[in-house]
Amino acid sequence: MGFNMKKVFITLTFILLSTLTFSQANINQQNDPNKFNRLERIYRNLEYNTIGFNDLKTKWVIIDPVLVRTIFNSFIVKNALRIEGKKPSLEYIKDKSLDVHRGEVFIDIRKRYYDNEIDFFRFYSEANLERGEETDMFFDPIEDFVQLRHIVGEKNYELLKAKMYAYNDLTKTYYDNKLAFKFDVLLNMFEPHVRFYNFTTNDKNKYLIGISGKWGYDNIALPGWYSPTFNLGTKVTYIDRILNNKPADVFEFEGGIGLPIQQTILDKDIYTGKRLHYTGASVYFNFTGNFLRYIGPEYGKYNLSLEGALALSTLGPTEINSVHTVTTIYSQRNLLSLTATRRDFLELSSFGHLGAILGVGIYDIGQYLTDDTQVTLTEVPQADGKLRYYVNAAMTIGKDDALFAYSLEPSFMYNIKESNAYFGFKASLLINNSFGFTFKFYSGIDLGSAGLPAYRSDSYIVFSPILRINY
Amino acid sequence: MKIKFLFFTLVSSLLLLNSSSAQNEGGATGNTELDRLKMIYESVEYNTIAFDDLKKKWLIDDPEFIREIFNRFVVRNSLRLNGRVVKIDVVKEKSKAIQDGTVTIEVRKRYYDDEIEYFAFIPDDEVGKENARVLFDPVTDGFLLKEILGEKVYDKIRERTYFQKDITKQQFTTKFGYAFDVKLNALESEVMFWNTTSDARNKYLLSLFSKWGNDRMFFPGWFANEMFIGGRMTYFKDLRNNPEDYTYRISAGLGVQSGRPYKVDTKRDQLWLSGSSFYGQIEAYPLGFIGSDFFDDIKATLEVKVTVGENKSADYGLYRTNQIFYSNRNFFNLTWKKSNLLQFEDLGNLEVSLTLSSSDIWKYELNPVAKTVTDLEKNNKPFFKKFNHILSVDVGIAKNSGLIQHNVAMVFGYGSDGYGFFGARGMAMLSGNFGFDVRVYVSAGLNEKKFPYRYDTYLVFSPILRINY
Amino acid sequence: MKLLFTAILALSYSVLFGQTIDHLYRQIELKLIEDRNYLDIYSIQFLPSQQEAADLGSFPLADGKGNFSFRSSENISYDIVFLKDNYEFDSLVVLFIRQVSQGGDDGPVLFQEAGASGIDSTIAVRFKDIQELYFHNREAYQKLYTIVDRVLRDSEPFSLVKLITDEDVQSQIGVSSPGNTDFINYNFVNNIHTYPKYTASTTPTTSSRRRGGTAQTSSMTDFKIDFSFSHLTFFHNMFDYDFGTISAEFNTNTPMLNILPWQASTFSGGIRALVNIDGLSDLTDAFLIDAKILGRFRLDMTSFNDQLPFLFGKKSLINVGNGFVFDLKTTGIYDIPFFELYFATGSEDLENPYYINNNIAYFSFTQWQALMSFYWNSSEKRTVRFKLSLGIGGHDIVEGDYSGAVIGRRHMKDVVQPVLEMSMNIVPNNVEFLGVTGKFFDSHLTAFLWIKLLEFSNDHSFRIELQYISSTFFREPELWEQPNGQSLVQLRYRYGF
Amino acid sequence: MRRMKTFTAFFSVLVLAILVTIPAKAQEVDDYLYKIDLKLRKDKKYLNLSYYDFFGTDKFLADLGSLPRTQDKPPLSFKNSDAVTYRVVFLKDGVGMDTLVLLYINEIVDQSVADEGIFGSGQAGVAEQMVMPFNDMYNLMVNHYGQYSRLYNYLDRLQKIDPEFKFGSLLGIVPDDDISTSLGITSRDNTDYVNFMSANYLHWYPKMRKAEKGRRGETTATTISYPYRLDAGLTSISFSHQFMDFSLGGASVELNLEEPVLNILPYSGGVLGFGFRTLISVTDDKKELNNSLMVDARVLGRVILNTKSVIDKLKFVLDGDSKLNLSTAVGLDIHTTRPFGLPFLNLYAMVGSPGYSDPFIRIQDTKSNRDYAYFSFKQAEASMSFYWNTSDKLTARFRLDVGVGYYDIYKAEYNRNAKTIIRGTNKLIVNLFSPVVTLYFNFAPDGSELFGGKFRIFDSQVKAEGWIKLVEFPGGHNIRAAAAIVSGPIARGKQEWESEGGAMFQVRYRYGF
Repeated sequence: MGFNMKKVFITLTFILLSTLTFSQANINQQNDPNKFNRLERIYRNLEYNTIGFNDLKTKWVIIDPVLVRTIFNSFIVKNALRIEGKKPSLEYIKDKSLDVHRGEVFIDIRKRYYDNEIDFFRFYSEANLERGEETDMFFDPIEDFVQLRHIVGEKNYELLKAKMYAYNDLTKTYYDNKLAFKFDVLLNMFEPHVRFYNFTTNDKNKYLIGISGKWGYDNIALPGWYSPTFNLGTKVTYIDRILNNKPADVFEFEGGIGLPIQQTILDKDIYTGKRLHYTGASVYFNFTGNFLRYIGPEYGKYNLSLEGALALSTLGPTEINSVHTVTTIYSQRNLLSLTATRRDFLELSSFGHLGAILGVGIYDIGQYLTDDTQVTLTEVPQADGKLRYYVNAAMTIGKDDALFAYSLEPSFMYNIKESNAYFGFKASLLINNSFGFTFKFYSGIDLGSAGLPAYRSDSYIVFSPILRINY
Repeated sequence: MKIKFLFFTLVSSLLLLNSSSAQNEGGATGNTELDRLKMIYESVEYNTIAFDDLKKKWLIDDPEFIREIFNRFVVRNSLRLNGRVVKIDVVKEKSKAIQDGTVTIEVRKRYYDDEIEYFAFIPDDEVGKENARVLFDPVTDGFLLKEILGEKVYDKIRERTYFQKDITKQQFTTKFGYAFDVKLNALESEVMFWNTTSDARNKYLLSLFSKWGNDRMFFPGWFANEMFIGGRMTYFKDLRNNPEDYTYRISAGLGVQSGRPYKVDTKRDQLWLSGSSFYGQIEAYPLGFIGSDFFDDIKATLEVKVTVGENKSADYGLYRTNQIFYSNRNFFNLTWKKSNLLQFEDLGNLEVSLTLSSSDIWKYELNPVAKTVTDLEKNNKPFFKKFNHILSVDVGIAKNSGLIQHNVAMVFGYGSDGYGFFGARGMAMLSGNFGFDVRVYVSAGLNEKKFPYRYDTYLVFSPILRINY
Repeated sequence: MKLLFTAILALSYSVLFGQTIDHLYRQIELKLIEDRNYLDIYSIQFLPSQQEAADLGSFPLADGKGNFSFRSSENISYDIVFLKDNYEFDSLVVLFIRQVSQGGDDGPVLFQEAGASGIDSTIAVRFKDIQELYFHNREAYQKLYTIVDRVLRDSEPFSLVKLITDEDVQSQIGVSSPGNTDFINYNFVNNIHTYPKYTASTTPTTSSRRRGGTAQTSSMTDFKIDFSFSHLTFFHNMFDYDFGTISAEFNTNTPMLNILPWQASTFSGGIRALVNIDGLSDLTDAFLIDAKILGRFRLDMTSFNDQLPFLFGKKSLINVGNGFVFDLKTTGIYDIPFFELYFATGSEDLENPYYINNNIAYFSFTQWQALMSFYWNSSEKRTVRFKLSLGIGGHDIVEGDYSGAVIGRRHMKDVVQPVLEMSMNIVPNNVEFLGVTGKFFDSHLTAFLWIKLLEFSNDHSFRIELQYISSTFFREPELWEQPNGQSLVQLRYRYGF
Repeated sequence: MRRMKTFTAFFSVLVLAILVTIPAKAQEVDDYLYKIDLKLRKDKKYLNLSYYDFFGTDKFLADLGSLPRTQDKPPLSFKNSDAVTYRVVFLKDGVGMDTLVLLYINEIVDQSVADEGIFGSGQAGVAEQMVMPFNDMYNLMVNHYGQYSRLYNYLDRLQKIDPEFKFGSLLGIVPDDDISTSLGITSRDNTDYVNFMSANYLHWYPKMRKAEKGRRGETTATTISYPYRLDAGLTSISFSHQFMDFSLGGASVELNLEEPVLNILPYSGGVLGFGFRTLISVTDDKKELNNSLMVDARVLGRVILNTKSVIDKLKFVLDGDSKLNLSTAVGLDIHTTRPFGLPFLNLYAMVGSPGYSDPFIRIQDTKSNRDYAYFSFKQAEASMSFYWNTSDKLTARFRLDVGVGYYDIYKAEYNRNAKTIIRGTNKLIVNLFSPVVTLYFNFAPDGSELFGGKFRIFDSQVKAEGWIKLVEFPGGHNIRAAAAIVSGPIARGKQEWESEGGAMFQVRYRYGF
């Protein structure tokens, strides 16, 4: 309190002093704060208001130290520096100009939205910004180009506008990642989709229909490239509500058929060993959604996913194109997996959200003899049966930003039956909702004594570019 | 209570008033007439306060010339102290200092023309201080000085034909530009070509980079046979003066075969590339959330190379005989670096970093007849045994701004394979454009038989060209 | 005591504001004069009658400039400039009065410009004058206020904002037009047959349902020709029926085989029809069918087709059979994507191959593809236009073995592969300039590029076209495929488009 | 209320304190009066003072009457004459000053008018004399405030009644002309690109000149146009006519003997190139050419032509014996300006059909009885360009290209004297991707280009080019001397087809650029 009073006293003292000093200049004028107020309000309201565009206006920072001095000096010469509307003392200016000499002062400039004039100008010192004091002004900003032009002079003003000096552009570019529903083409090797049709049955929902594909099963650490089956089918997405143009409560139903695909990464002349073969068509389905929402709204953030592939047919030995000799091969034919996902357990400031995935599942590995003389494929019985059980878990760190969306997913899968485990790492990024890259890596360790199973590689690496076009 | 308060405010305000007037001697003394005149005197000239530090400034060091000048001041009775004429005994006393030669004259020229705008007698030990104590009141007007000294001496001062020291500021801090940034260095290049701001003062930068070798596992440039090239993204939460202050930086790329710029030493083995490798690096300041200044500038760097696929025999080129060779397939480097630990004035800031580097070495045999190469250590060295873990410490001094920028560090490391390294990295740049980068590492306790791919000494260097706008 | 304090306060304020208010006046007046486009202020014209002028009387001007009074004259009118009521003002604020006098009249003008017959416009009453009235002579101010208020009741004021705020609305994001606009645009620029030109009409008429309907701009010419070294199409106005158009086509192309025109030694000819099923005049919403039926004939071109100066490639290794070509494009209904179908087939005939090597010849008799297409633009100005087609395509390959007495037939391969095609057209200011297309099918990449060269009198235009077919990616070339890439450079001439 | 007491008490103390601290410091005051007077008389350039000229006949001066002066000087009375002007000099915007401060009055006598002296009107000129120095003015303010304030108010009002009124200024320096920006700059629009291209490129670029500034400082881009443009040298010719300028840009044609990717000199390639070039701006707004996305595309073709045989007779080409054959080829050269905020992009690709028959340059293999020859069929280069200038005057302009270059080398064998290749002997021996860095420099004092240089490192070889302006005739004629140097391989061995380096010199004529 005492300190504040002091401030008031000092101010008043100065006022009094100035009164005494320059009383002769006080030409008998009837001034009052109201008058000042009204004039100021008029001044404020003259310009066509474009506050709504403030963030999109061209904005930049002059970093040329000599130019900053030139402009600062013209403010001094024109006696145009103000602090909270008042003229600062020479001592104060001298003090502040030391900051200029130290190179800590830059100029912030913003242009008007519809023409080329400058609508915001201020000196600022980086030190204040680093302390987080966004509003702390070095001196009062100038928000009128006419005034600015009178202070710095026509020539300097043109220079300021022409940007013929070193500066850093800080204009915000608008990046949008809102979902549009006309069509959505997402191309990557593992989970492409082409969504081309949509309709709405009430005023807030949306059905999206398209074609989708799926190559590889990440849950069992068998990513794209290494899988002989490509599931091609239809995907129906049901969006219950669209909030802020972002879908909430999304349900996806995907159904398709497993088709053979070439495993480009593997040597096509080596049939046996660490690879799987396509031995018949299968149906594929995947249901995803926050079904738990119906139990209670607090579970609405958990997404459940039930994914399955069930074998339909078995090819004859002659129909298996990938093998041309008599040998035993492995094939993965059935799969059922259930996972629960929540991606926003914790917020990590500029890094996005932290989430987790948990799942259980079952799949089978069949062993077959490819003897072209036989009509049907002979299954080789396995001592411990065909079925494998596993649990998997993953941590997700991801951000759904318009310009740069990414996700990192370290994962772990434990195969109960085989007592081995695979550590995985998935990373994907998408720039401006259009270009991206995805990468998956899995590396296995044997926890028992049997070693990794014969159909498995020690490690898997797959990657693919992403192209997305959404309108 | 009230009275106490009243008293307190009164006393403190009076004290404040006095102290302020004491500070600016001859300033706001309350003498309105004097005050006004002083103000007029200071205002008639075109003000160039903002350029004070860029004006030509020098010290007159010539003892005889100083006496000559001083004498003219005495003769013209132009010495003033706090605005008042100085008494003769004071002059006598102060002139002793001049006779002792412990007084210099600081002179400053005006910015837009050649006249002198500041002239003061300063004791030697006050030179360079921000509020230097002067012997007498400085003369802040060249024309007054001309009147006092006479035209001839005045011109002589301006011509600077005497013993003097130039103390004009040459280099001023400049800000990093974000339009483009081309850093060409054979060992690690970066071309920043795109930037955008998506919110407030943040910044995304995209660049292409190349990195030759891996210093952390002590296979610098030249010796590595592998260069990583790829793309890099740097994100700034809000723009800072220091371009190293990014929030995070992600690099991803591929390894490509590179040549060696010198004659190959046939006695030592080289590392071969045995597959396609992927390279990734993440750099960030993860401890920033603690909120202490100390943890703010601790940078963590995670650098990974993973090789996938195995080259076929034919991919190694044409060989007629069996070749036994070594190959590095994967590495993993984790570095924690603390910068700005100490400040050494103009020399820069001390920084220390600690690195754990794990890298594997595979021994292969290439048989031109066979389709694939064979892993010679398949049975006696499982995957994890192929790794060598090196723990290293860097102690260095870095300076990122000014006319000469540099980054020099001593490196010490010891590996689980039973040998150590010491060495130095040095990088210096002139005006942020041209520079040179040298790295020297020397092995200690190396069993050359056991590790035939290791060298006694590694020396790599490269010129640097950097254009930043 | 309180009095003393207020006195001190008032004294200090007067000093503080005395200067600042003058400063502020100056600032505002300069702003009013210099900022010409951006001020959100309005003006009304005031022509005082004798009576009104007399009623209004005279006002004192600030700083002792004397008095001002309205004059009633035929040559003099007054613009009263004011600020409309807004968030901070409940009522309008009169700012200044400009006196506009026709030449010859010399009024009480401060700075008379030497314009003998021109219109002189001077600020008769300044901002400060009026505000001083407001503060000290409210009655006079009220009179001015009333004038403005009265005029506003009958008419709209003239806005002094000179910004084109609406036209400049830019959506940063690209757009995909509803309806057929993008489809028609794309085909107008690229198709070898005539398409109606889409023209965005800037002034919406009451009759058209949406802004920018299409109009079938009838070209000046009676007929249209599109010619290049690999194709020719012809259209005459005679064949322009209400519901569509019919035109003729000849070409040497064999798409889907990843070989260049001419290389297949076939020649196709037939007709093409563009039909508007709905019969709507507004093509953007209509269901359009663009169908072609061509016959494909084998013709022995082996003697010259590797010598053609515009074709850079080896002799083909594939023989293509006689047959027909059916090519269909439809626009989407119910917002389903645009659909394209190509089907060419013929009877299998292994006799008489043109390309035969070591007694082995390869044939392809059937080629087909089915595509879905998506169109979008980089901005609503449609300068950069994109098209993405996704689908599936294929062809067959049959080997004929002529070493024996009987032709040995072996079915080598049935190619069924996804087709991915992406095009970009650059059409600044609705003038097409450049097009790039990349197509990936059966491990071959086909790049196609054209650039506009010249245009004469709007009817004749020339383009240079470049086509490149790469060798195979990710797999070894088959026996019937070229191990190297091949290219074609040619001119294309369009008349009447 | 209690607070009020505090204030009152404080102020009374304060006033006392002020009164106490006013000692009459006469000496100091005199010092200042002297200093100010000296400064006002002597310093001619640096004083930031304003003035207003009264004519001697001005009514106001008559009203003001005579002004008293100090030191027994007679009062200043204004002469009522047309020839006399009174210049009142005052301080307007002093830091810490709230009001105008009148400083002195000069009397300016125009002797050509007022001379009625005995010596006739021999000396026509202006005589200026300080009639009311600062001392007197100060005295006027202190002791005759009435007159001072009349003068003061008159001046003050001038600006009040007309906000656009400007006083004269005595400032002799022109700080605005000397605006120096210390750092080099890079333009974020196409200025640097257009400047560079119009100075160095073979084809014509519309030149944007800033027209004189309007009142609001708007600049308009005007293009100076000639009916046709021609750039002719011994290695390349380009031509364009006005009728080839269409609405979006322009077109031109060229002939050349160069291969830009390979490190060979013109004439050494054995090909004649021809090309068609279009320049368009892909923007909705045609006016802002400087911000538009410009695409400069060249469609190139070349045919083999035995220039190699000519080269020995050409005195201006010192070929270092390059042994490479090029082929008939087609290609594309595209330059774009900053698409999506990326740097300027350049793409060059030339694809030739493999043709081994009858090479111009054959090498005899001494061991076998065969000849062999080297061919390059494909060349390509993709790069990003960065432009910058050392100052805002754009005198020294730089450009740096960073990218990747590509070429292939085939080797083919022939029987001695046979024209056709021995079947199966053609093999690919080099398929090289290598980084390429090119630094360009232009020197353009006062905006007119004088010198240009280029320094390119690719595949361990250096290629340097330069030109200097020799003569410029009015009407758009321009003659330059140009030279090119290619080095042999540095830091690696020379391959057989490579030259040891060479140089060439030529003169270029440019019209209409």
